Amino acid sequence: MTSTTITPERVESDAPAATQKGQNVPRKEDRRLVQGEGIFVDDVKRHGMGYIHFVRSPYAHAHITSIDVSKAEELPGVYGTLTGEEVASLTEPFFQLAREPASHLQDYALAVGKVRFVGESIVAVVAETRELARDASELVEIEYDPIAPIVDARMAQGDAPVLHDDAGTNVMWEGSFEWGDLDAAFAEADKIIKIDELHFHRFNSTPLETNGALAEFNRGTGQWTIHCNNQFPGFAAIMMGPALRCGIDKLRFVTQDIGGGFGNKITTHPQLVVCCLLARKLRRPVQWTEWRTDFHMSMSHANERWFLDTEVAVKNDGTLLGFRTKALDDTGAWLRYEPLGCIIWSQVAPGMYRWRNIRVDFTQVATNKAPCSPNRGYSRMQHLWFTERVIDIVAHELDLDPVDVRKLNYVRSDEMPYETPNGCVYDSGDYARMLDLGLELVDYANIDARRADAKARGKLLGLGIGSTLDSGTNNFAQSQLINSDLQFSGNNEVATVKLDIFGEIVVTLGTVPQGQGHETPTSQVVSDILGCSVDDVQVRAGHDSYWNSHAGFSGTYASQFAVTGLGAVKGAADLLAAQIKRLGSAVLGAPIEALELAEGSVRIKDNPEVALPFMACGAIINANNAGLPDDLEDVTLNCRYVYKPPFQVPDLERNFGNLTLTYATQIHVAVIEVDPETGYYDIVDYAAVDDCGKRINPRIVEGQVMGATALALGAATWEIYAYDEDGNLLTPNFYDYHVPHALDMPPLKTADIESPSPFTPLGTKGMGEGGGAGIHAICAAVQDALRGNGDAIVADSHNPYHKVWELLEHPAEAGGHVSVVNA
Amino acid sequence: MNVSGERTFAAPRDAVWKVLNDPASMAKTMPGVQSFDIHDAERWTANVKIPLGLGGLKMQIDMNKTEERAPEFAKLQIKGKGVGAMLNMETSFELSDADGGTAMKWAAEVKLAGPVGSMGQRVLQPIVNQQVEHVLSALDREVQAAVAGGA
Amino acid sequence: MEASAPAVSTSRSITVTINGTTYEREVEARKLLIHFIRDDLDLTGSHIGCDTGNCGACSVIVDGTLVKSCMMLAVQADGASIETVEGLADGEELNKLQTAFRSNHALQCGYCTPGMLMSATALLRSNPTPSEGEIKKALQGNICRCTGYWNIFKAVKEASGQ
Amino acid sequence: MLLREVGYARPESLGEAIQLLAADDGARALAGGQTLINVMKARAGSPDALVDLSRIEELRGIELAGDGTLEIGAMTTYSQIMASSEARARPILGEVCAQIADVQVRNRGTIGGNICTSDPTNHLPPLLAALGAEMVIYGAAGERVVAADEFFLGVYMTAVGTGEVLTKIRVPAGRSDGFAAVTLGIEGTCIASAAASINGSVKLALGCVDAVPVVLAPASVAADDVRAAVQAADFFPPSDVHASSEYRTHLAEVLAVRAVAQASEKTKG
Repeated sequence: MTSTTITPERVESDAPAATQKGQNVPRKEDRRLVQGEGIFVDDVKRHGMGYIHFVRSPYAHAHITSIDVSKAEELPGVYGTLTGEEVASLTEPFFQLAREPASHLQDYALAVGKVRFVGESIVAVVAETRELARDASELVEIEYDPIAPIVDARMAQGDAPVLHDDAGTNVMWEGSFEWGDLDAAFAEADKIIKIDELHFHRFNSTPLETNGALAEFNRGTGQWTIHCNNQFPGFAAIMMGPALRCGIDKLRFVTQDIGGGFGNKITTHPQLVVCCLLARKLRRPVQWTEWRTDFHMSMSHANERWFLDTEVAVKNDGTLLGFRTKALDDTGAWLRYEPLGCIIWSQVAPGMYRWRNIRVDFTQVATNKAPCSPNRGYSRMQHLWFTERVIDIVAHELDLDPVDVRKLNYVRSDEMPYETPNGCVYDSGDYARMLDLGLELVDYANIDARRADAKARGKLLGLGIGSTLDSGTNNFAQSQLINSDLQFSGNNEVATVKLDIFGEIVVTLGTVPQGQGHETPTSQVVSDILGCSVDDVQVRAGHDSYWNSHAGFSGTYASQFAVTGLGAVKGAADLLAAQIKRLGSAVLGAPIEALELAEGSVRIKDNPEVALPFMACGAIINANNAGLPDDLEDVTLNCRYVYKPPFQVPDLERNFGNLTLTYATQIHVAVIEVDPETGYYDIVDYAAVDDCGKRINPRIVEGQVMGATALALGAATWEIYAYDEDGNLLTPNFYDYHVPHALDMPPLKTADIESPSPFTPLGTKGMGEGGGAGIHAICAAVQDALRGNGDAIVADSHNPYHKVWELLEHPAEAGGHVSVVNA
Repeated sequence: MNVSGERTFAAPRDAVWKVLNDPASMAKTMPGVQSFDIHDAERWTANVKIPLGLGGLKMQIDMNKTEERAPEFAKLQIKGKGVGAMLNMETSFELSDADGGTAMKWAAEVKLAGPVGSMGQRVLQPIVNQQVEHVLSALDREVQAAVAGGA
Repeated sequence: MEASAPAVSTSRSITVTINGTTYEREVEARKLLIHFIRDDLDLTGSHIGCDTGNCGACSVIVDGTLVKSCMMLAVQADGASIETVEGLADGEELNKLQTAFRSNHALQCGYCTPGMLMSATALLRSNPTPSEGEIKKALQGNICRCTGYWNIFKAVKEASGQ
Repeated sequence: MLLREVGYARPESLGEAIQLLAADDGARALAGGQTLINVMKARAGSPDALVDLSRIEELRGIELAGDGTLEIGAMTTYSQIMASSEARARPILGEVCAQIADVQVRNRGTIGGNICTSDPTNHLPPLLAALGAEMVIYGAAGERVVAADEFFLGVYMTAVGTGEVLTKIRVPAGRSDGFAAVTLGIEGTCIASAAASINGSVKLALGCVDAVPVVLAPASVAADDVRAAVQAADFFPPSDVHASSEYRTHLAEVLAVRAVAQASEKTKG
């Protein structure tokens, strides 16, 4: 193992430490997980529950001419079925975030009258066993009338068949963003680099646990309990309540352990609605397990995006003045979270660079492929890949060193906080220093010698850099930039900290962790504030909306726990600490200033012998409160705090305003060796440098960096949701959708710096989504390796061996088309 | 996926044409036919179990002759429906006299949809080639039989 | 002359011993071992992460051999002795591997962990002091989407006392 | 994941097995199940009955004859081949088995299952074809022996007929062998593969470029002769998401040269 950490090793929690924050406290979650005692959604069982199996479309685009479920329902052991027609009568179509005309989409939990992608759910069958449910699903008779599918976003306009007659067009959203003075920038330029077409491919994070749910309906109260693994119940509730014609509180979401999410477990509201309807219709609990193939065919693909007719204005020394591009986003068949991706990229509009003049004409179209939804790096990854590609193409065309071009154009640490051309504020960071650390880790000083050595072995060595901004804690007001009618803005998260009757400290979070280990940093923050040990703090596992410790935006997504989650935890713990001191002051007869919280008690600083243990505090307030002074009336020792980041609504006219609170940073450097005979390449050296401000648990942060890197390397080389011209998914399982296995994992060196955020309660920044840097780095490394070997321009984010071979064989056809114009 | 080829039969063109347009003898050329119904000269249906070694793939096949120019050209539309698999195939053949026999140019566009389709992509092409080869040699046998019988 | 062959049946009664407890159940021939373990016996520590035998989350040890329990029928396990993740700890006392996974942050969501632990267990039995290369090869059949694997390699190395 | 209903029987002897397989043409032999069970999960294939060969002792074990011929029971797992001291008589066998999938699959997957599946991406069909192995097939009519070249008939199709079972694989003596592949990820599914063996003459078999291994006999071990042989051969590489037909054709040539080079290295010393 070659993991290097530049910052000094930290002591473990059991060793005495000034604060628990900053320590590598072993995770509280792990004890149950390493014993197989975690509770994941598919582990939840109920007496008499039925198993759901979905009948899915074999066609990418077809009218449904008839559906006959009679044979299925006659099969012994079958409890019942649900069809699109029933859904259409029992529910409202899902609320659309889009403005006209896409706002007219009629999106139901099951296909109604038409199917729009292979794998779309048409009928749900419920039976006594999993096997029977699938047997019965084979007896459902459906007749189709196929329509020509659209599988290429570039063919979605003009006279192409329309997916959604209700919208009358395949264009789901379009808008132009212009900041600065493009004409001046291009006038000032020495050269204009023109790039015909860049393509960011379709994949997602394939969490190892697929989606699922167990739904129960309480006929007496009309309330559903949904045991699931949805990572953003706040969003699911907003979608499901109106659809099911019920209040939000009728939908109780319960999760405990979730087997990874990465954004892919946000948009399960259609499946959850089916579960709810069936639990009510069949008068029994129903269980849904999404199988791996189902997930690949239908769940939350990451946005596929084209960048067309890009023009970059540069000076001869590589100074970047501005760019224009036409972004064409392929969102698949439905808008399940989209078109938010049409604006979220602009959190990082200039990437990490100082250019002030930017124009992006953004168009999002529907195609007959799985719907796109959030995925680690959501929408920013695509845009940052674009800016990184541009940097390396500019360097290539001007024959400059990509390192120099980056350093010349990176936003500088002395410019922080830095306002971007569109009003976002980069809070802190030192990109150039991070790049130096990364280069140092891969021994950049000797790169030429290594290039020569590789050449001697018949290999082509390439070095590539990927820079990523991980914008976190987003301002939901950005939704108004795509639809001014939307009434969302700001952000919030909740935590409740209480001191119970026997002195236990219990924390309830609003977040929905999927492996981030929230129980641990939460305990670290609370123990520092309450002066107790990390082990004294109990954090409830998972999420339950009936704990009343959540808000509208509660969930775990978009890199924000360290800010919103821990911000709420700190707020609640501070409130509790103040109440304990007030109680202590009354009982111990000392002024509050004279008190401190230490060793699980409130005590007098100068005379620690005089102390009131937490157990006594809990007992007094909860069970022995007669004769307490009136001014302690509001002391409950049960403190709920809602953290709200300081946000304004952006200027909708200028598309201008701060869209996220923090900007964590990752810079990756990859060194690869290409076998020119086959296009096969090995990553021989790799460094990931991270800066996410103050780190509460550095090892958890490093884990996020390494994990996100692995996902990126898989996406760069193997992972792709590829469709044939008929809209069949060619990679519906882990055979053809190859994710990195143990042997595929290259040596990984990590380093970090800490640039505390001036805007957050703990100086932390949300992080976890910066791994996209790996994709950028591999693309750059491949292009570098081909230098002097055809000099192909890497124009696609997906570079499997055969693609690299084609770049070597036919650099002109397989590579990107770039031209340089002297301005 | 598109496949095409050319084959020469040691038989006069009308004999070949006859076989190609006789559902009964065509049935004998198709892999894994279990039952076969002739609705009229243009439409036949069959239940087949395409032998795939690991357990056959059951399909109901519906064949329609969509174009015919005797004795040289015909086009067929073939739709197959099985659990988890949908087959759509358009095939055509063109006959011409070759020295001492008949040359047949054939072409087919094969589309396999559904979960099995996705699963099978990896091996679809070799399997199709192999089934086509099977059909053509069976066809050859039928033609020879017809010639022998006819003589 | 051969004795007449055993009857073909779509279900049969099987006996398996899991982590020392013996179970006798009637199962359908088509039921996968993983579904028998999770659904019929309610031992939910072993997981399902794919439907093609790639991910290894369902890895268990059958008669001393590491297998993916989704690639085997329950009826094939008749008479077998099976070890699953639930059998690793001694009461609340975590074993060396479990402890090393915890101290090396070798898990995040924890979904692949049971299978990972069983593969590592099988490795250390046959090769108590594996090299880094041997550890990687031994874990090749277990997909993890959270950690990037390196902390898992470290944990196995540490558990092997190296 | 959820299989169709299927019958199951677990014969104790070869005789019982072939009775069961002959009784129903919808019955399939279940060896290691590492492919068949997957196909059944997808319901892409649904045998009426599975005849589980796992308890038939005659199908296991590896014997090394005096003349160096290896006789490998069809139900021998990859792991057993890797661990077998007899199998080291033909080292390439263990070396290639060690590259198949992962520990769990190697612990259950069998040599017989690998070749009876006859999936173009499998490692052993081209290897055994190059090694000039013979397959021993047992049925009601008794035993028959088929050369590897004739054994593979198509994707998922082999010379093993209804009511028959592959019992043994005979691998002749030799050690100058090579195997090269480009795989989907390290030790992943083969995108293209080539196996070579030198025993006086050169025997070459290409995998993943057609339904069955393409067996060739280059004039010599010289790279140019090997390339010429591949270029002269007629095969039809499929195009799929992992490789174009053109790329596979190219790889066939590159890998053939590498496999032969490996093999000829071993003829020295």
